[in-house]
Amino acid sequence: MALVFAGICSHAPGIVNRAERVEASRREALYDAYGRMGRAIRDKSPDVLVVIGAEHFGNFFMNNMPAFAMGMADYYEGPIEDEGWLKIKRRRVAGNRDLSERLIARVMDEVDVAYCEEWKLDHAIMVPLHFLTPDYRLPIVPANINCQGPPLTPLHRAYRFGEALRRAAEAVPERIAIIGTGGISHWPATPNSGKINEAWDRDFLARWAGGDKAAMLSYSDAATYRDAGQGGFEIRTFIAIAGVAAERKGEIWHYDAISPFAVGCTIGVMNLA
Amino acid sequence: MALVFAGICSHAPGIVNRAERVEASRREALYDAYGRMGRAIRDKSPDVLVVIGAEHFGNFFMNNMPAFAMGMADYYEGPIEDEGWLKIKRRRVAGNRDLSERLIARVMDEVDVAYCEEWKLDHAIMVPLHFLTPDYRLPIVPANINCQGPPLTPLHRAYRFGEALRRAAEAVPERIAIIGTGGISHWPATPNSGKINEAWDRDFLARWAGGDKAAMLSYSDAATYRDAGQGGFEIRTFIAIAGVAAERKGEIWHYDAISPFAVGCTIGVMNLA
Amino acid sequence: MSLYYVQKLLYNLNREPAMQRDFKADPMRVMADYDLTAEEKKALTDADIGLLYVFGVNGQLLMHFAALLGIAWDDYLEAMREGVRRHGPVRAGIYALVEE
Amino acid sequence: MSLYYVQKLLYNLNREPAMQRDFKADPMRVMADYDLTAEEKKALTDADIGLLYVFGVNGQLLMHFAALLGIAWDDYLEAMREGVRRHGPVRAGIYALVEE
Ligand SMILES: [Fe+3]
Ligand SMILES: [Fe+3]
Repeated sequence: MALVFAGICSHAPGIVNRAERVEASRREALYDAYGRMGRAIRDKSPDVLVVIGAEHFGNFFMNNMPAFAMGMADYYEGPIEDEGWLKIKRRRVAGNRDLSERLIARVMDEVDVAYCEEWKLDHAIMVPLHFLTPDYRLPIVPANINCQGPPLTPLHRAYRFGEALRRAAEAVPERIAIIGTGGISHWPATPNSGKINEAWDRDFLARWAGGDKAAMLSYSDAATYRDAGQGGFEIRTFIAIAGVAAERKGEIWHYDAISPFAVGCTIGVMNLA
Repeated sequence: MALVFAGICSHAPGIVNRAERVEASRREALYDAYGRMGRAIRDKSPDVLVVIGAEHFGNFFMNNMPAFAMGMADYYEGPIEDEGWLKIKRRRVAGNRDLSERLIARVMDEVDVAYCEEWKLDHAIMVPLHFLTPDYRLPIVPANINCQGPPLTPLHRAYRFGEALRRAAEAVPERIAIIGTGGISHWPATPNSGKINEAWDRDFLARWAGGDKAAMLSYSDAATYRDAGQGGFEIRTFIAIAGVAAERKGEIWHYDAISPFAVGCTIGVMNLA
Repeated sequence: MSLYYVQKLLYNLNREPAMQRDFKADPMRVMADYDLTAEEKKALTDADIGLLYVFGVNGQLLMHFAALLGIAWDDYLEAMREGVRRHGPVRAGIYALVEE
Repeated sequence: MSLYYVQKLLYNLNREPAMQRDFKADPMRVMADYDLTAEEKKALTDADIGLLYVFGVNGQLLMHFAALLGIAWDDYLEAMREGVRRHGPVRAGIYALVEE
């Protein structure tokens, strides 16, 4: 079995570029949790990190909006945003075209991904990498689920994407770590920016940590929008990780509803053992 | 049941732009077969024609290559090629955004399509329309299967796409006609351009007309390439129509291996009754 | 209503400095390449953030357009609220997924 | 080998008249925006259709590039054959799907 790690974390740009708006102790507790997750990944000696993001019109627009996409290149570039705004320096991030292609071919047996031989990473991938692999030495496979332009990817297909990724990871000789990045409830770039529904978040995370597939797939988009804002649509990336973990249980290492970061900041890890 | 028609036809540009290279009787027999198919479609009074093509880098490139795509716009434009080269005048072709969106949302329950709110039709769609709906009065939903950039869409997923389209067609009140366009064996734009493997074509079409799913899905890409050229990869669009027809049988109304048109020119219709 | 083309214009504008210069100099010429209604063209030239929000423009596109225009963050948020007060609820797009 | 960038250049070139003019005037400057090897740059500037085919460039891109260069259809077909004779079988892409 070549799947060695599965976890989730937040990707909101404010976590990096509005760092000073939060008291040091809360901020450092979050950063420490990212650090702990980064060490947990490295401890498993993965050959590649698959990062399932939910990007914000970096590469994908409604002229050709894939439900799922995966990168298939030897390198990527990011952030696509202004470096000064995101406060993360632009760089190349190593990929592995050959390994990507083998994973994609296997995933395509059951889930229809768009493959991408070029990819500009936005904060959905760059913020997690900034904390988890600050030396950027671990090659990545970027992946994406459409959480932005309706019709959105159905939740049960996001779960199935995770299942397909697990089977693909188990079919290759390399050691594969997979993370999903997203918000839970949040209302980015809208009149309710900064709002967080902590109760909803904790309920969702309990379903996630419990590996409770039916409960995770029971949300309607209308209910999610009402309770968790359009940022809540990004639960798709966390649900994909639940699919990766195949109903095993996980643990929430960190949750803190930090309004200036505009999201309930989350670190969670699936127990694959 | 709102699925009213399912059929297949060729889309090679030579059928239009190299018309004079073939003796009039053979050419007219083919054109008559297109005409018969067009009348058969109109006789069913469809509200929309779904056209599953296999385009040639009109809209989709390897920076974001979807396994499946569907159009979701009120109009499209084509041909994207030079009008003088294709000998089809550029025009707007009516779509139906609302109906597209309902079909796409339903298809997405089981097949992960990229949706496209803009689409430049290439000859894979324009050549069939030129013959089947010469007045361009029937609104279309363009669709695409990746037959060009490897990794190609798996054959069994192409079949599943057809099944999903059938269920989507049956779920809407409108009357839906669906066609798949492609070559069978051919070697376009390569050293073997003009070559046709008629025996292979007839064998494939027998499997198709027999509704023989297992036989249609048994080709490996390597065997198809060896026997039918890279143009043979376009069997995916015909296989999707077999999925639409749900193992019902069809009839080949026309087959003629016309070398100057670079393809075995085919008209086939599924018997949905 | 052609939300797609409003968003396409903003998507391109946000990433192309040359187009930003052209849009400042002659917005009508730039908009001619997009299939927009008169109301949409007016909202874009007036930089009417509130109405663009009501059209359904995704905030991930709209906030960058506001920044380009030099609109401060708090004014951007308030403009969207004012848009809803004046023009009613969002008409299409991701903020209109309210059927249950 | 970066087949992707060779094909991307041809894909863009085939559809952008301004880029076609630039490429004729100064191919090295245009190619600087693409991640190409020295061998790939040489094949593109030499209009070496045969070698481009051996790299794995899809005929649906290559035939338009040949037309752009004024190469007649039969010469285009012969150039691909000559490429295989000189450089061996196609190395990547859709014409290299030969594993069974
Ligand atoms: Fe996000
Ligand atoms: Fe074709």
